[in-house]
Amino acid sequence: MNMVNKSILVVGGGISGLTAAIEAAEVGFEVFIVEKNPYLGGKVTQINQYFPKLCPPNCGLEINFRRIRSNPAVKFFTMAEVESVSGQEGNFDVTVKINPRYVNENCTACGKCAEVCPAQRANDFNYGLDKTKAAYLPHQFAFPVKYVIDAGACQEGCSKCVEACQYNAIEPDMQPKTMRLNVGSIVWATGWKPYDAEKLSYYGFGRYPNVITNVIMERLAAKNGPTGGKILRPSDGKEIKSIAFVQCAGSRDENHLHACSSVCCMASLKQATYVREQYPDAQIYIYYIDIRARGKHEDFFIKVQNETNITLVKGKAGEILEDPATGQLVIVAEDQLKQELTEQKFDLVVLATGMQPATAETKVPAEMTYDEDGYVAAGIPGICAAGCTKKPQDVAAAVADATAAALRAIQSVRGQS
Amino acid sequence: MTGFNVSSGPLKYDTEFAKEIYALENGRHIKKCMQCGMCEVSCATRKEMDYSPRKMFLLMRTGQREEFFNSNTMWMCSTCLMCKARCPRGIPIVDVMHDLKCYAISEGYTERPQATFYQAFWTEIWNRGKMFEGGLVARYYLKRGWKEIRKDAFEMKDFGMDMMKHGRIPLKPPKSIKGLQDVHKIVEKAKAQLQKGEDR
Amino acid sequence: MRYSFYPGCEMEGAAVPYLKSFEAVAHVLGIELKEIPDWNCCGATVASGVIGDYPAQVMSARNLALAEPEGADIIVPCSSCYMNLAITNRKFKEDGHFRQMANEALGEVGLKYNGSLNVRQVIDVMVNDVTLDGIKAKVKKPLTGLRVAGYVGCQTPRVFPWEFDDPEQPVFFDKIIEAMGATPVKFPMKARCCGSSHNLTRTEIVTEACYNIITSALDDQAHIMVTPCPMCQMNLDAYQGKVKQHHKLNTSMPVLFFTQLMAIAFDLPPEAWALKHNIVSPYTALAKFGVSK
Amino acid sequence: MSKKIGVYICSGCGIGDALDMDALAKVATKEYKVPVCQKNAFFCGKEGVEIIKKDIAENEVTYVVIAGCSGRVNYDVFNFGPSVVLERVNLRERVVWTQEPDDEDTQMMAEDYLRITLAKLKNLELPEAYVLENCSRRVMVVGGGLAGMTSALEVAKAGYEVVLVEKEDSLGGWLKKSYKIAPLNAPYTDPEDTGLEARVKEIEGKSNIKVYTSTTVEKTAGAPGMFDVTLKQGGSTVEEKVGAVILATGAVPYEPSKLGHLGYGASPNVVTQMQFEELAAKGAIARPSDGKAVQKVAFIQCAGSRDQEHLPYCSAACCVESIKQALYVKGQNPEAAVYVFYKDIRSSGQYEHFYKKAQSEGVMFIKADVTGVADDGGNLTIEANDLLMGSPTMADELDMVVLANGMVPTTAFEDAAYGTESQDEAACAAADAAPVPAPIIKSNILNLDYRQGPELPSLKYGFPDSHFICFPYETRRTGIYAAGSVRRPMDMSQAIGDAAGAALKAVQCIEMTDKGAAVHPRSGDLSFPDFQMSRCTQCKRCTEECPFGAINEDEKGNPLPNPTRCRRCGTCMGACPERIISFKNYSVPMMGNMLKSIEIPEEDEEKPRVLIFACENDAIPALDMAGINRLQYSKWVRIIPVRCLGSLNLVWINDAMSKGFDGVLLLGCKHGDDYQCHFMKGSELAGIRLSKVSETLDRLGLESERVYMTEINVMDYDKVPKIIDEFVEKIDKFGPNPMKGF
Repeated sequence: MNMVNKSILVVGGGISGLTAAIEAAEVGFEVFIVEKNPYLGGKVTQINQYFPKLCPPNCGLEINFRRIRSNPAVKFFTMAEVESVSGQEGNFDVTVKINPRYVNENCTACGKCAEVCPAQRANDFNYGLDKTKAAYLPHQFAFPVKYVIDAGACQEGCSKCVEACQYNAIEPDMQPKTMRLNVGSIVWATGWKPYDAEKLSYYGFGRYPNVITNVIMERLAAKNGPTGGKILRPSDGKEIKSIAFVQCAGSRDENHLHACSSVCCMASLKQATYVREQYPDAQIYIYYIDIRARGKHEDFFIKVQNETNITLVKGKAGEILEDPATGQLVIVAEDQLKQELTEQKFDLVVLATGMQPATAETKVPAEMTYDEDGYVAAGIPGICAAGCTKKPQDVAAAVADATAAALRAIQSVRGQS
Repeated sequence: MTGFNVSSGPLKYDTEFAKEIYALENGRHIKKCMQCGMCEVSCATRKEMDYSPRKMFLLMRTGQREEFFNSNTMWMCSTCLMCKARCPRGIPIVDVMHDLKCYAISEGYTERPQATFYQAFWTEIWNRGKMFEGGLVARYYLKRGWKEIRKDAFEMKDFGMDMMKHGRIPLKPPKSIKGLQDVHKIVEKAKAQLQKGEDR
Repeated sequence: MRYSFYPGCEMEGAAVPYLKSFEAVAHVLGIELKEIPDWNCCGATVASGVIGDYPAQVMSARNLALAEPEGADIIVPCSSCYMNLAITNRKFKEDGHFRQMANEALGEVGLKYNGSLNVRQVIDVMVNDVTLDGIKAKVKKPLTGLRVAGYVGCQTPRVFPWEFDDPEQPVFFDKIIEAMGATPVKFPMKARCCGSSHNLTRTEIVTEACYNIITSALDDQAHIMVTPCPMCQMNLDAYQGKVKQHHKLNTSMPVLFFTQLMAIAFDLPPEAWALKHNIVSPYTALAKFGVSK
Repeated sequence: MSKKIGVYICSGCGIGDALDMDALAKVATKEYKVPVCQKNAFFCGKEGVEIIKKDIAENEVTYVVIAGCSGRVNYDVFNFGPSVVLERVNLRERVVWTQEPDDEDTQMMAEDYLRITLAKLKNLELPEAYVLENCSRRVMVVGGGLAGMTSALEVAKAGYEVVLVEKEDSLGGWLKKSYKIAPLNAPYTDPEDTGLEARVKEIEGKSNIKVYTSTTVEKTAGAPGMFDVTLKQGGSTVEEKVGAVILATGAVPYEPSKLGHLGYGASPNVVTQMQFEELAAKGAIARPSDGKAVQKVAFIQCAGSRDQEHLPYCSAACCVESIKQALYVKGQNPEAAVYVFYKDIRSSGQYEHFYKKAQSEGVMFIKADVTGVADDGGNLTIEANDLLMGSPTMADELDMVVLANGMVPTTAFEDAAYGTESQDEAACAAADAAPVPAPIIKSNILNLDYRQGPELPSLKYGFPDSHFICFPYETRRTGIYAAGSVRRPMDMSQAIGDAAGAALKAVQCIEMTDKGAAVHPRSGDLSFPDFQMSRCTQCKRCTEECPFGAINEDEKGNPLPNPTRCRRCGTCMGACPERIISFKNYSVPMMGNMLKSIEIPEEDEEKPRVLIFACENDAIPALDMAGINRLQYSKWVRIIPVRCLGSLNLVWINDAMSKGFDGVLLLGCKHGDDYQCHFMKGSELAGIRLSKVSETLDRLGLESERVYMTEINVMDYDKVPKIIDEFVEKIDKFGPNPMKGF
C-alpha cells in the first residue's frame, strides 16, 4: 500500500474553506489552502454586515486570521488555482498553478508602490464601482497584508513602483508557477458567485444604472466601499427617497437558478435595515414570493416588518422600466394580496440575485457528480465539498458544514492508516 | 386585469374541475404554478384580459367553471411568448392557452370573435394547406354576421385598400398544396393519437 | 451555405417584399436556397388553439420530413413559422416518445423525419453563418447616419431563450443593422408584442401596441424601423395610419423588412428593394442613400 | 529558560524618517539595560530576519522585541519557534501612520510603547501548559436520534471512542416513528428511506462505540478531557470518563393540545405531523376515526410556529415535512385531494425541487389564514381566507387534517417553555423584540455539576445555540457542543451536517485539551489562570462572572478552577478584588507595571496623558486600520491591549490615576442582545465594574468622566480617532489630574 499522506488540501479560502482548514489544523493536521484571489476570506470580505446580528464579517475574519497566524499547520497560497488532481484517498497528487502577484514576500505593505503608480484599474472588490491604482492592496482588511500589481492595467514601460519600492519587493518579470502537492484528502470549497443579473433582461441590470444587485448593495453600505458607506444612486450620486428589493432575482426559476438561494430573503431584510438607518423616511418595498426567514430568523423578519415605511409586496416583481431622463425606475408587479397590478416608482432597485455555485462553471478535476444547478451532489472517497459548493446556505450554515467537512477530511487520512 | 369577480360566500376547493384541466395536453404543467404573479405582469394584453393565467388557475381550483370559460383570458393571448419565457416554474403558459382555446371550443364556448377567427383560420389551412388572407377575412365575417361586418367595414377600409394598392393581398387564392390529402391524413391520425393520450 | 427554404404563407401574400428582398440579398451573401417541395402551412399561432399542440406540430413536421432528404438545415424568415418548426424540430430531437408517435402519424402517408436537421431563424443564419464581417463585406453603400429601430418582434428571440440571443433585449439584430453601416437606436420596445392576429378581432389591441412601439422608436430619433417578421411589419405598416389618426400622431415611421434595407446597402437594383409594397413611404428617410421611386 | 532580551528597531516604511532611532534605542539599552539592541531599515527582509535569528542562535536571545510594524503583518517572517517569546511594538500603524512625523510628542509616544513592551517582558514568563495526566479521548454523545447517531458515527470514524447515551430502549429517536425522510441527496425530489436500520447496524459494528439505551445522564462532573459522567440505567448507575460531550437530544413537537383553535382534540382525525408519520409508517394511511383510506387531506402549516401566542419562531422543518407527507398521500392515491394551507412555503435551498415535485403531483398549496377547523359529522371542514384570491374559502369533506405543529428544543421542554402562563410573558417579550435573557433552563439532560447551572445556557427560546455567525459551535460550556434541532430549529439534512460539525469540535477539544491548549477563540493559548488561594476571601466573584462556568466552588465558597474548561479570557482575573488570579503571560501586576512604565510629563509641560485599554479582538484591529488609513488622532494617548475588557481589573484604573494619567479610555466590544464580545460578557462586566469606580473617583474629588468606556467594532476604524480625540478634549477641559506628581 502507498504511504498515506496525512495532510489536507482545502480549495477555496472563503469562509467555508478557511473554516475547514483552521478546524482541521486545530485538531493537529497539516493543511494547505489554495485560494484564487490575492487575499483570503472570499465573498464575506465584501459583505458589510451579517444577518441577523448586523455584525461585521471582518470581526470573525480577524479571529480566523489570528488562528492562522498562530498555527504553523496552516499554509496557504493566494492567486493559486488547482489544475489537476490524480491519485486516490490518502494519496492525491495535486498540481497548483500560482499566478504572478508581481510583488514578492519582501513587501512590507508600506504603500509606496500605490502612491507612485500612475495607472488605474476598475476595483473588482467593489464590483467596478470605483478604481484602484494598478498597484493596490485588495482591500483594507486584506490578509495577507501584501500589495498586488494588476499587470494588465499597468502603463507600458512604467517602472515607477519598482523604483519607489525600497525593499525590492516588485518583480515585473514574475511568471506563473506550477507547484505540486501531495495530500491525503481534499475539501472543495470554491463557493459561489452572484448569478449574472444581466440574464434577467426584464430587470434591466446593466442597462439601468440604478438597478443594482444585493452584492453591490453590500459594497454601497460598507464603510470601506466606493461611497464610504453611504447608499447613493449610481447614476447621479444622489441620496435616495425610495428603494425596492426584488426577491428571487434568478432563484427559484427554471430559466435561471432552479433552487432557492436560501439567503436572499434575510439578506434583503438586512439591507432594508441599512437603508432605514441612513434614511429614516425612505420608502422601502420588498417584492417577494415567499419570505424564507427560517428558524429564529423569524424574529428579524418581524423586527423589519415593524419598521415604518416598509412595505412587503407579495408578488414577484415582473419588470422594471426606466425613465432615462431622471434615472427613476418603475417596478411593475402584481400585489397579490390586494389583487391589483401596481406600478411603483423608485430611486434605486436592488435585485436579490441568488447564488450560483462556482462548480457550475469550474468543475472539480475529479469524478464528482453535480445537481441540476451545479452544486456538488456527491464526492469521491477523499474529496468532499463544503459550504456553498454543496448547497446554497448562509454563513452560519456554511461554517457548520465546513466544520463537518474538516472532520470528513480527517477521517479520510486517518482511516487510511 | 382585475381582481376576482366571485361570490362573497366561501368558495369551495374542488379538485374535480382541476383534474379536467390537468388532463389537457399541457394541463399538467399548471400544477407547478407557485402563484408568483409574473405572468400577469408579462402579458402583452394584460389590460384586456379578464384574469391573468395565475388567477385562472385559482378559479380552476375553486371549481368555477363558468367564470373560467366565460373569461376572455385564453382568447386575448397573442402568443408573444413572454409569459412562457419568463415563468419561473417553466410552465408553457402559451401552450396551456392553446389547450384552453381548444377546450373552450369543444365545450361550446365559441361566442367570442376570436373563436370565430381561429376556426376560420383553421378552415383555410384545412382547405388549402396554406393560409389565404382574403379567404380568412371572408370566412370570419361570414360567420360573425352582417352586424359585425357593418361595424368593421368602415374601420378596416383603409387597411384593406392600402394593402391591395401596394400589391400585398393577392386577388386569387393560392393553389392548394398537392399533398393536401396527406396533411389531412396526418392531422387526423395525430388527433386520434392525442385523443388516446398517446402524445405523452 | 446551402439551406432548405421554408418561405411560409405570408411570403406569398402580405410579405411579398420580404420574399423579394430576402432572395436577392441571400444570393449576394452566398446563401443558397432550396425551397421545400410542396410545403404546407406551419399552423401559425392558430392551429394549436383549434386542434391542439400535438396535431399542429405533427402537421408542421410534414415540412421537416419533406426537407430531410435534402440534408440541409432549414432557414425560416417568418417568426411564427420559425416558432412552430423549431419547437417541433426540437421535440423530434429531444423527445423519443414524441418522435415515435409523430412518425407513426407521418407514416400514414409514407413520411418519416429523423430529426437530423436544424431549423434556423434568418437572423441566426446571418449572424452565425454569414457572420457580421460577411455582411459588411457586401455593403457597397454604407447607411451612414441612418438611425434605425431594429424591431425583432416577440417570438423570434423567445422561442429558445438565450440560445442565440437575449429573449427580451436581443442584440444580434442591432449588430446586423450596424453591419450595414447604419446606427441602431436603443429602442426598448424592440421585442414587445405588436398585437399580432388581434388585428381582425380587436383592432385596438394592435393599434395600441403599435403606437407604443412606434413612439419608442420616435423617442430614440429613429429614421426608419426594420423587422424580420411579416406579421409585425404588416401591423406596423398597414395600421400606422390608424395609429396616427387615433393618437393624433404627426410623424410617420417607415417600417421595412430588414432585407429591404440590406438590399439598399448592398446597392442591389430597386426591384430587390421592393419598396413599392411599403405603405408608409420610406423614400424621404432613405433619400440621402439615393433611394427614390 | 533564561530571559535575554533582544530589541530590534526597524526604520523601514518611513519609521526612520519620523522617529529618532537612536533615542529609541537608548530607551532599550540605557533605561532597560537590554543586552542586545539592533537597528535595521528592513528587518522583515531576509537579511533582517537573519540578524535576529543569528542573535537567537549565537547570543542566546530568548525574548525578541521587534519595534516596527503591527503584529497583523509579517507574522510569518517573524516566526522564531515556540521557545522564543516574541513581542511586537507597533511603531508603524500605531505611531508613525497616525501622528506628526519628526515631532517631539510622536517620539515620546514611540518611546513609551517600547517601554510598555519592555516592562511587559520583565513580568512575563513563557506559559507552561496545563496537561492532564490521563486526558480522556472519548466523546459522549447524549441522544440517539438522527443527530446523535450521526455524531457518534462521525467521531468513531475519526478514530475516537464514543459513549452514546439514549433514554429510550433503542436508538433512532424520531426516525423510529418516521415512515420516510425528506430527501438528503440530489435530485431532492422523493422521500427517502430513513436508513435507520443501516445506521444502527453501522453503530453496532463499530467497536469504538459503546451504546447505552434506556439510559439517562444523572450527572456530568469534571471538565474537558476529564468529564466524569454518571449514567443511570434502570435502578443502577454506571460511571464513564469522557473528554468531550455532544448534546444531541433534539426537539419535541409543540404540545398539540394548545392548538384547539385548529381543531386538535375536536376530532381524532385532526392529527399532528408526528401522528401522521406514524400512520404512514403502519402502511396505508387511514383515518383514525374509522380506518377509511384517506381521499382528502389538508395540512395546516405554522400550527403553533410563527405565532406570538405559541412559538414565535419558525420551526424550519415543517414545510419540508408537510411536503413529504403530502407526497405520501399522493403516492398512496394519486387521485387524492391534498391541500397545504401555508403562510410562506419555506422549502429553502434545494428543497425547492421537493416543493415543485409535490406541486407536480397535484398537491394544492394555498396561501391562507385558516379561520377554523370543524368536524361536520365524520368529515372535517377548514375555513380560511385565501389570501391570493382575496376571498373566504373552504375545504370540506376532509378525511384528515394534519397540523404542522413545530418543534420545541428538549432543553426547554422540562421548563414547559411556551404556552404556559409564565411563558406567555416570554412570548410577549419576544414580540417587542425585547432582549430575552439567556436563562439556564431547568432541564434534566446533562445535569452538569457546574457552579453556574446544570445545562447548556440557552441563547433564545431554549435553544442553546451559538450567538456567533462565524462560529456556530461556540459554546459557553467548553467541550460540550450542541448539535441538531436542540441547537436551533433545523431539518434533518441540516441536522446531519450539524452533527458532523459538532463531532469535529468535540474531537478538536480533546486534542487541544490533551496538549493543554485553549480552544477557540484563543485557540492554542497555553496560558491558564493560577489562583493564589491563600489570599482568597471567598467573594465568589470569579465563579460568578466566568462566562464559561469554568470555576466551581467548594462549600466554603473557595473557587475550584477547572483549567481545561478555561478559555483564557481573564474575566476571573479582572473580577478578583484581591488580585490573586494571574496568567504566566498576563497578570494584574504585569499590566500595572506596563502602565507605570509610561512617562508622565510634569503638569506644567501641558502634555496630558490618556491611557487606553483596548480589546485585542476588535478594538486593536480597528486601531491598526485607522493607521493603515492614515487617520490621525491625539498624541496624548497610550494604548495597551487587553485580552478582553472582562479582564480589566479595577486596580489598573487606580494605578493609572495615581500614576498621573489624566484619563482612561476603555474600548471594548458590543454588549447586549446582539453582543459581539467573543467572551460573551467582557464589556458588560467591565461596564458594571466601572460603575463602582466612578463612585470612588467622585469621592476622591476626581471627575468620574475621566474614566470612560465605549464599544466599538472592527469596522469603526473611522470613528475611533474621533472617539479618542473627543475624549482627550473632554479631559483637557477638566485640566490635569490633581494626583499628578504625588
